[in-house]
Amino acid sequence: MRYLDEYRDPRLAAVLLERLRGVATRPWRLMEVCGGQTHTIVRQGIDELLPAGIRMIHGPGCPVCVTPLETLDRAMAIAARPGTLFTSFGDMLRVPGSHTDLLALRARGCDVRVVYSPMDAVELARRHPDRHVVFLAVGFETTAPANAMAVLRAAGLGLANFSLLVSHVLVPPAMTAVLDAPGCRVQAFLAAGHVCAVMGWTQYLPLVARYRVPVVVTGFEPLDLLEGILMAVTQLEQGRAEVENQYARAVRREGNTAAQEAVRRVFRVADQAWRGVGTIAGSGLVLAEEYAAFDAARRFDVGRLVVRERAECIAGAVLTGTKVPTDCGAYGTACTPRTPLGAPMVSSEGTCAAYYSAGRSAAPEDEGAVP
Amino acid sequence: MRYLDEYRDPRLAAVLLERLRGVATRPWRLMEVCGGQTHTIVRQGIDELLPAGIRMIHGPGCPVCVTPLETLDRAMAIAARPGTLFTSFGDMLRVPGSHTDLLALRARGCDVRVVYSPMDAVELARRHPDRHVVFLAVGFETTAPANAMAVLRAAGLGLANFSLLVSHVLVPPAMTAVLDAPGCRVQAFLAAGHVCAVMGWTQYLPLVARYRVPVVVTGFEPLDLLEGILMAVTQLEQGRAEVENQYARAVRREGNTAAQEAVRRVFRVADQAWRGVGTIAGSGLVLAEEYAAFDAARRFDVGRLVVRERAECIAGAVLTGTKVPTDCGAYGTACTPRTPLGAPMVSSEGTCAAYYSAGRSAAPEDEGAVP
Amino acid sequence: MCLGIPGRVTTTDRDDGLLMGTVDFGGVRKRVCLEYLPDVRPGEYVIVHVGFAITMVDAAEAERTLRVLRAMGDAVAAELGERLP
Amino acid sequence: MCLGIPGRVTTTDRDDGLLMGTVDFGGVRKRVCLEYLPDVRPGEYVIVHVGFAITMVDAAEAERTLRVLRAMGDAVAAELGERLP
Amino acid sequence: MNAADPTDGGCPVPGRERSRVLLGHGSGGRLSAELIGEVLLPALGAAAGDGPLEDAAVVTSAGPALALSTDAYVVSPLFFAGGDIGCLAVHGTVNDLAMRAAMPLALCLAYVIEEGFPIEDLRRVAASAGAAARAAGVPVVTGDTKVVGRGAADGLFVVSTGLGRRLDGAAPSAAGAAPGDAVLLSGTLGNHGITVLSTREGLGFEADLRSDTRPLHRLVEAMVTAGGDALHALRDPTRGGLASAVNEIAGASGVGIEIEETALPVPGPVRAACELLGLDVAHVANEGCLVAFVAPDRAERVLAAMRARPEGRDAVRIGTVRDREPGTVWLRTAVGSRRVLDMLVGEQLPRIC
Amino acid sequence: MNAADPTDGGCPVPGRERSRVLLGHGSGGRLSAELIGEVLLPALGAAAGDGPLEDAAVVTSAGPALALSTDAYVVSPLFFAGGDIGCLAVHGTVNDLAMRAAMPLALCLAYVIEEGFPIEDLRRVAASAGAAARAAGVPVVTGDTKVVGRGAADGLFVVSTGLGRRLDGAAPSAAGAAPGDAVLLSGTLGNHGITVLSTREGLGFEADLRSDTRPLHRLVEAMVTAGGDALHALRDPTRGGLASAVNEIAGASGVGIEIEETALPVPGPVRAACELLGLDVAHVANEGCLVAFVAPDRAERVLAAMRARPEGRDAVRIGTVRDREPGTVWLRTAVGSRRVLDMLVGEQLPRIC
Ligand code: SF4
Ligand code: SF4
Ligand SMILES: [Mg+2]
Ligand SMILES: [Mg+2]
Ligand SMILES: [Mg+2]
Ligand SMILES: [Mg+2]
Ligand SMILES: [Mg+2]
Ligand SMILES: [Mg+2]
Ligand SMILES: [Mg+2]
Ligand SMILES: [Mg+2]
Ligand SMILES: [Mg+2]
Ligand SMILES: [Mg+2]
Repeated sequence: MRYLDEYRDPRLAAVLLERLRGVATRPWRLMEVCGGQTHTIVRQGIDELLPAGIRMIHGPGCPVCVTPLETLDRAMAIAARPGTLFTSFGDMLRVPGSHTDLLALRARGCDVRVVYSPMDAVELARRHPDRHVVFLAVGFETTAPANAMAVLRAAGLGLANFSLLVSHVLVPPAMTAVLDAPGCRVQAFLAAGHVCAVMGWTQYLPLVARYRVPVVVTGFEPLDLLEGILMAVTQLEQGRAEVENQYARAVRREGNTAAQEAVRRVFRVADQAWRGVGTIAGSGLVLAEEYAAFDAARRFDVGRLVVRERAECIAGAVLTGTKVPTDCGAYGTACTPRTPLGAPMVSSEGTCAAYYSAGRSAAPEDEGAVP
Repeated sequence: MRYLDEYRDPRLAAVLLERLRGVATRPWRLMEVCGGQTHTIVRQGIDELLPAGIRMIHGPGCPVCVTPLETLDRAMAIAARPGTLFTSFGDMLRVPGSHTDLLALRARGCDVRVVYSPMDAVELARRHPDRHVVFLAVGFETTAPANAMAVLRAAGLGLANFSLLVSHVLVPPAMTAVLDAPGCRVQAFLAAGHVCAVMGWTQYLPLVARYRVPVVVTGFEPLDLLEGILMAVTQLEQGRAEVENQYARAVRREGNTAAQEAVRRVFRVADQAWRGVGTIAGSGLVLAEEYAAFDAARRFDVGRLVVRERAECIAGAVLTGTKVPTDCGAYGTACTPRTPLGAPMVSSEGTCAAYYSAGRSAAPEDEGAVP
Repeated sequence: MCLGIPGRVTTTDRDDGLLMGTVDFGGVRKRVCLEYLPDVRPGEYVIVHVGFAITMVDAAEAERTLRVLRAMGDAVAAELGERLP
Repeated sequence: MCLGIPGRVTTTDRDDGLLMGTVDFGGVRKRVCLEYLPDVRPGEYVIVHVGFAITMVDAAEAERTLRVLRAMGDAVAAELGERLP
Repeated sequence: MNAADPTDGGCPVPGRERSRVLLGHGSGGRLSAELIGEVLLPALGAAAGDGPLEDAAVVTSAGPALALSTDAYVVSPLFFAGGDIGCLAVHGTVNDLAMRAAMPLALCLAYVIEEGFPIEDLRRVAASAGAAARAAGVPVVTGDTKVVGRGAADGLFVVSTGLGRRLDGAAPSAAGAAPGDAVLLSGTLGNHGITVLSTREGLGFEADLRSDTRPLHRLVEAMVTAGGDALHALRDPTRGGLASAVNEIAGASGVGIEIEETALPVPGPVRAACELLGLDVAHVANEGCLVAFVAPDRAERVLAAMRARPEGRDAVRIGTVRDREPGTVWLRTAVGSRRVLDMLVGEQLPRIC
Repeated sequence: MNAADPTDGGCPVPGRERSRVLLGHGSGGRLSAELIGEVLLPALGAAAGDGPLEDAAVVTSAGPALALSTDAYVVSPLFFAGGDIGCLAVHGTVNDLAMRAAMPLALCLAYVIEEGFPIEDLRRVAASAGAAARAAGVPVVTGDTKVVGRGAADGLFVVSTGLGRRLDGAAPSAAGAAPGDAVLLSGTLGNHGITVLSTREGLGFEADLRSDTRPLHRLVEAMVTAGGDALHALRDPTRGGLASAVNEIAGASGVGIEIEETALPVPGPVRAACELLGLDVAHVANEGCLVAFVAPDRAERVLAAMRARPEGRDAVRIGTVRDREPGTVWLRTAVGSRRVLDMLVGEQLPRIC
């Protein structure tokens, strides 16, 4: 596939690694923000190829991981209502709520369906006027335009039987939270390439200025990540802290203004709870008052939710990079992808699941060599 | 089973046959009115045991056979409406309408269910408040009290989602029509025992007086039928024409007055079309005005029905006893129980099906001996 | 039409106001509406059609019919001078 | 998050007012909403996320990155005095 | 399939439904035969053999003659008095093998499970199948498990397939019945079918009955020992009941068969339920009896051997094979007349009115 | 089952769903293994053997060694590019037999049909099964046909069972892989799974792909001729894909397996669809290829024999069996690192977000 295969070339990867070995003189800790980047790193074993001192810390950029338990419990309560046709992206179906998950609800007779796009959910609402279609709208700035368009489309079609259960998160405030976390070990960021494709990269300028932390907008293929790492390490080694754009083939300074405009119309910025992390001011999106009719949380009174997080789970520390999954007592024993206790064990982008499926049994820092 | 087995005793059957042979000096043609009686006669091969001249003509007493095609087409149109839960006695499901039948509609996704009692249909309406339950209320005087009680019950429970599609027929007017038919060959009747259990037997007195035709109220077991035949033949031989009651263990002079009263409350007598026969004045029941809300035909406008009877079918003549199934060109070739062209080929009480499943290939009168 | 089967009433009750009962048909039991035979008592036989008891079986009449038939049998036997099958 | 895949726009159309198009991903074709890239033309590459084209692929930039990497490779090779694997 | 527009675009089908499968196509009667004979076998073409439809196929290979049989179990409810779908699947296939005088060597079990099905029920079914297999002395050597989405199956279907090894000395076949043969029935009729029917919505009744599901291979072994090659044909009258079993043999063997109605052993509650619902007991399914066609000179010996086993305790002679009217089954009625005993046409519907 | 109250009376299940069957229990991955290992096999008790789970069971009887295999086919849609449920059912069972080096002797086909299913579609499926059986040179010796009510099945399920006779000279088993063995793959990956997925509601895409469904017994015959007892293990990577096949063999044989990611032959459109949906091609189902574990000294000969047949044209070596970390499969990634290649956990869900 064009624009993918080229960026997986093992010879050029070797070049970048060689270069990195030449540049890195000291240990550095970098955070890749986006779960998609975590996925590539772990699936390709990129972190195991890095020079000994260069460590990747997996960031909070997995919407499956950070969607608040209360939202999940609400989703399940709504999905269990007769007449609901509940739709979601695939991986959300596995995330454990306080009591059950969406796949188990489907097995018990609820109509829960996977869609590829929020527009597919709108189409379902159109085709099933007798049902109420709810879409679990999670995601970062990349997904927000799609969800915004779904609302605009449903409004345009006059669909009264469509709504979103929104749990939208914003990346820059989360990066700030990571840096503010006690015990923060992150020295540079690989910023999420597709978030920047939508939002542009100027929004990281204040962060860079305030924390003096290098930010490299990075793509998702092995070469992108290696180059992003190289650029970040180079900044660190040179004592620079700038916003650089590794992913220039997809990311422009100003981002996608049409998409930003749609998001601004449909949503407004609000404080947002991050699962395991807590509430971060101004880090989320909620439906604007004008589109309140499409807010599933307002439409459906599900009574009082008894939210119950698993005590063993240290997902918050894992998400902010202060701990690794192998620090968790439940990791690999009580908590496995088959029986996840926390969200990071669910999505293959989740840090705990990524560790588990790569067969990691101890924290890499404890190991001398690649297994 | 008590009150059944005793009346199947082959030795006593032989006694009755012997007696009959002693009494009968001439050929006689008797009609058993009720399809249940036809069933016993054919399943047990009773007519083949009778003295050569004594012939049984099968009567119109099969509600499956006489329900007008227009009612069936209406039933199917209603069953095909979204939200309908259509209920019926079992055999009605096979009866061919102009275009299809209820079993085929069920195969195409309509919710068509067999119930044992109309009360089961009421129960379904109670359990499925979101559906409209329609019961195809066919039958003679025996069934009318049950259907009346279903309406009274639904009214009592305040069920707005229950209705009957009514095609109720009355026996005495049908017997009159048989006697009035050109070419009538019937010389005596075995009256339908269970109809009389409900209605009593005095309603046959005018008929007997007017047509001078013996009427013997008869049960359904082999001994009942043989005794009824013996009593009728005895009357014929003796030149009498009276109402006699062979089935005294179940039939009282006045019938079941509580049942009659319920029928009078819920229904009123009206002209009624009989499939293959035509309209017979005062031969049916329709819902009384007070219960019009329970009339499915009034509730559901199904547009204009294009009713199409099969030209080959001589069911009318068969039902009135002027012809036998083997007189029909389609019998056993185009028309079989698998591919019925007319209703009498459907129910095992139907004359054509009864002939077919007994393996009759020519009219019995053409045959010298039992096959 | 009018398939009616004799069975013995074993219990009666009111279900939501409706007079119902259980009727035993020699090892098969079914709930039946007894509204049309309000005076029926457990132990008595009724004829059941589409879930309704429509008439009681008159034990004496039932016996009488059979007695007559058996008597006929004897008469026929006497006439023919041999036992019937 | 944010799984985004590059593909080539083959056709564009309006579906009930919505700007849509077909995007080919090397033998797989999918309908995609193009509302956020209203100026996209058939033949151009876009990155698709949850059914939306969110950005165009800048062919020159893509080439430039690879050229730099290849140049690096040559530089490394020159440094090491041998061809890289 | 999507929810249908029953009128398929407003154009009603003239005449009888011939374009869609009806429930009656699975009833084991005429419609079933029509579907197999007119659709499934012709479609297989040369891949299908051309013999009669047997309970089990005999496979000739190097070594002993083998028999293969497969059956899908879709019974509802899954648990019923006297058994469940698990033991039924084992017994049914053991019995089909036995109808070719084959003793079971190995069984396969395939499950199709609806999403949401209770694991505990699955465990019960599997345990019942296991217990039945052990009791029959046959290992379950392989299996398969598929799960389909909610609403795509009715809880659980089980498909069992058996491999058997034929006993020496007998080669019963549906085509083997000969004029003069005695028709023997190994047990009472209707227990299984009526037990299952008693749970049906809208027909519900209580009956002092249990399914007769049980393995018959040891009975057949005893019959082979007693009768040898006098055992011309064996059939277990499952779906479609006795009527289908004897009609199929009448057809495949090209003989007429006469059955004595009064000889048919019918338990009281089965009789009662048939009266109540207007069913013919000869159309009701059985899962623990067989009909045997035995040369007249060995019929008594075979009958005695049957009666000596618990599952053949109620064995009786119910009829005789005739050389007239090939393909036809006649019933001699209780009052001494005769009528055709035909196969069920379509679905077994209660004749209530 | 009745429509469920999803909360079963308001009492939500704490923790993970363990009381009901999930769709993922049928995915061919970890959950499937759990259901079989923890529920189905223990319930069978002594009726089940105690060896590894094989594609087909070997039945020892007098005469030649026989193999039996059964599989239920519940694919939706029933017709897809490159095949349909009918030929799939034939190929699948022929292939499972072939994985034990058995050539098919006889097939059984059982159909579970939903009321209302178009007869014409049934005819097409049956004809396709017949054509596939003829092409594979195996007779369909028996079958069964059941019809369930509307809504009680999803159109049509087909269960095929095969009896095979083992070739002399090879006895491949899931437990037979040995350190040093070459891991060979006979064809390209993902064609079947992605073809079927492309039709799924909500995911729909168009792909220049067709299912690879085809019989592999002749390929295996050629491999046995070339490799003999060097053929240690064979597996067709169907449900659960390559990852399940090699993990099962790693577990049953007690060996470690290393797979080269760059050696995996993946057609472009399969790659593209996996990228689009975030799927791992190693989890995607195949219906026309096999993985073989062959002693190193014969690996080249076997590979050459595979490539000489059309269905093995794309055969390649994809890995090596190691004597470390038994039960584990490692993937050497494109950039030269290593990671565990694990089985699919539950249902295959697109990772879109
Ligand atoms: S391993 Fe499981 S319990 Fe531990 S932090 Fe990760 S998700 Fe939470
Ligand atoms: S045989 Fe068929 S066509 Fe002829 S009268 Fe009877 S029902 Fe009508
Ligand atoms: Mg059988
Ligand atoms: Mg079978
Ligand atoms: Mg069978
Ligand atoms: Mg399998
Ligand atoms: Mg269901
Ligand atoms: Mg296999
Ligand atoms: Mg198999
Ligand atoms: Mg298989
Ligand atoms: Mg069968
Ligand atoms: Mg369906």
